[in-house]
Amino acid sequence: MGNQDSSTSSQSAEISIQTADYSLADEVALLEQGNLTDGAVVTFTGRVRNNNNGNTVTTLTLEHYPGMTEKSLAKIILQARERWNIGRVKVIHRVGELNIGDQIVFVGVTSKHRQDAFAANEFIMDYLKVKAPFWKKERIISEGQSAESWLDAKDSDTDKAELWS
Amino acid sequence: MGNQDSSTSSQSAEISIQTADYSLADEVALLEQGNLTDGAVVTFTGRVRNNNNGNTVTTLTLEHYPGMTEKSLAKIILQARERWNIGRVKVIHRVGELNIGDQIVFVGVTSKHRQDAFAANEFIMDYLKVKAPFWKKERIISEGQSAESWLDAKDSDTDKAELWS
Amino acid sequence: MIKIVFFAALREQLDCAEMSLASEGVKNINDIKLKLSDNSEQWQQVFSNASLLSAVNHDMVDGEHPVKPGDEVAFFPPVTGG
Amino acid sequence: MIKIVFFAALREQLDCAEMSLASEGVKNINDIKLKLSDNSEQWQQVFSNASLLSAVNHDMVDGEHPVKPGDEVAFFPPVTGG
Repeated sequence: MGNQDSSTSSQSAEISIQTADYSLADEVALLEQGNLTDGAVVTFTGRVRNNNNGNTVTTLTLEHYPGMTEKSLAKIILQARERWNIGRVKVIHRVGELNIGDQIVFVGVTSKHRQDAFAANEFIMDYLKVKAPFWKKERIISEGQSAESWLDAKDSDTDKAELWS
Repeated sequence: MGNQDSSTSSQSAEISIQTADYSLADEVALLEQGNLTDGAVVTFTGRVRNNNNGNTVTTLTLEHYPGMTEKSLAKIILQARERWNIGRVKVIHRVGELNIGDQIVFVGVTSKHRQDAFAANEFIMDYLKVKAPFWKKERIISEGQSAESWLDAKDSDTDKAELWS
Repeated sequence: MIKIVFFAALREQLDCAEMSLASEGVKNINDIKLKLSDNSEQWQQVFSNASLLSAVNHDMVDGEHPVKPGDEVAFFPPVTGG
Repeated sequence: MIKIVFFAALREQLDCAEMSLASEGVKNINDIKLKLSDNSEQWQQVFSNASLLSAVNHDMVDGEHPVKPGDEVAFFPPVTGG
């Protein structure tokens, strides 16, 4: 089961909820630094799109539930480690007000084998989408009017997460 | 079906076979630049591991078949575009002599939907592994002796690629 | 006492981020929902929404989950992060 | 004439990277393999390896694939990139 070798960073460093932006290059460098056993690195980056359901998005505000957010993500990462042989993991999720094109979420996974890195990364994203307490509020321009609204959860996300169980 | 919107870079720029190293950050920046419709970016990085089949690896030399390499990768990317709704794609494969920890291969895929970006990226890697004419020669230290040998192809790679058909 | 917190659209609909509830007669999440529904028609409407999620001490739970004094209970809409 | 190229372990085993072959009597990849096997015992051994891959004009093909004058034919071991 989960092979936590000596190069595995501690769980506390695996998760960061932050308002600040992050550097993809720095995060990947940290995943790779001194880690010469894992040949595969898979990253996922989620960014603010300029449209959603046909509306023009101007800004996105992310709210979360401090404490539960970290706990739920730690649990998801642990589940991934139980399923796949992965090395290092990093999850960053930004909160607060974000603009079009901004990075929202980063998931990085290293492994000896690419299949494990791909699967664990997608699993973490799929579970994050339905289990981690984040909520998005969009400011959109609809029929010439600016309006704010909370995003609705997608059934497709629930369905996708269930495929892993 | 493959949705090649206006943000899609031309095919010629999608593939690079090179001896030089590359910058992950620069490659991702190019995938994202002016691309505000694709919220998902998945990257795969393959690096030289310090061991293989229990032997200590010192260097890796990559040979390829110029011309066929580019043609086969273009075909693989096209197949990915036919299966998934993806935006921009970039595949970089290094050739020549590489050291432990060096980047060997980069695959970056953007999409409106993360599932498409994950699937297309993994598909491209799986097909690259069995269809693109690259060959690895390892210099290993085995029982105190330095020796060079060509890597054997793995049945597991053939099996994995066949799962997509 | 039980600490109760609300998030996102729910917090806005109730105009309440955090409150305390006496723990007498409250055995599980469903008991809290019933009790809070008495507040007003608005609250009743919110808590009759079947998609509402709940957590106890930072773990997602269902309506039957027990609640004891000192617990932190959260109610929120389906999550939309990532 | 047909241009023939060899790669990786195959190139080293044959000590040959590129050669030309008269196209007379050569209809497909298998014909080339048979012809080249006549070179020596070493060549015969190499071309009897079932895992050997072949390409015509940069496309992977099987033994039945036709070959015509001017084609570039390649032989190589299973690929190991990525």
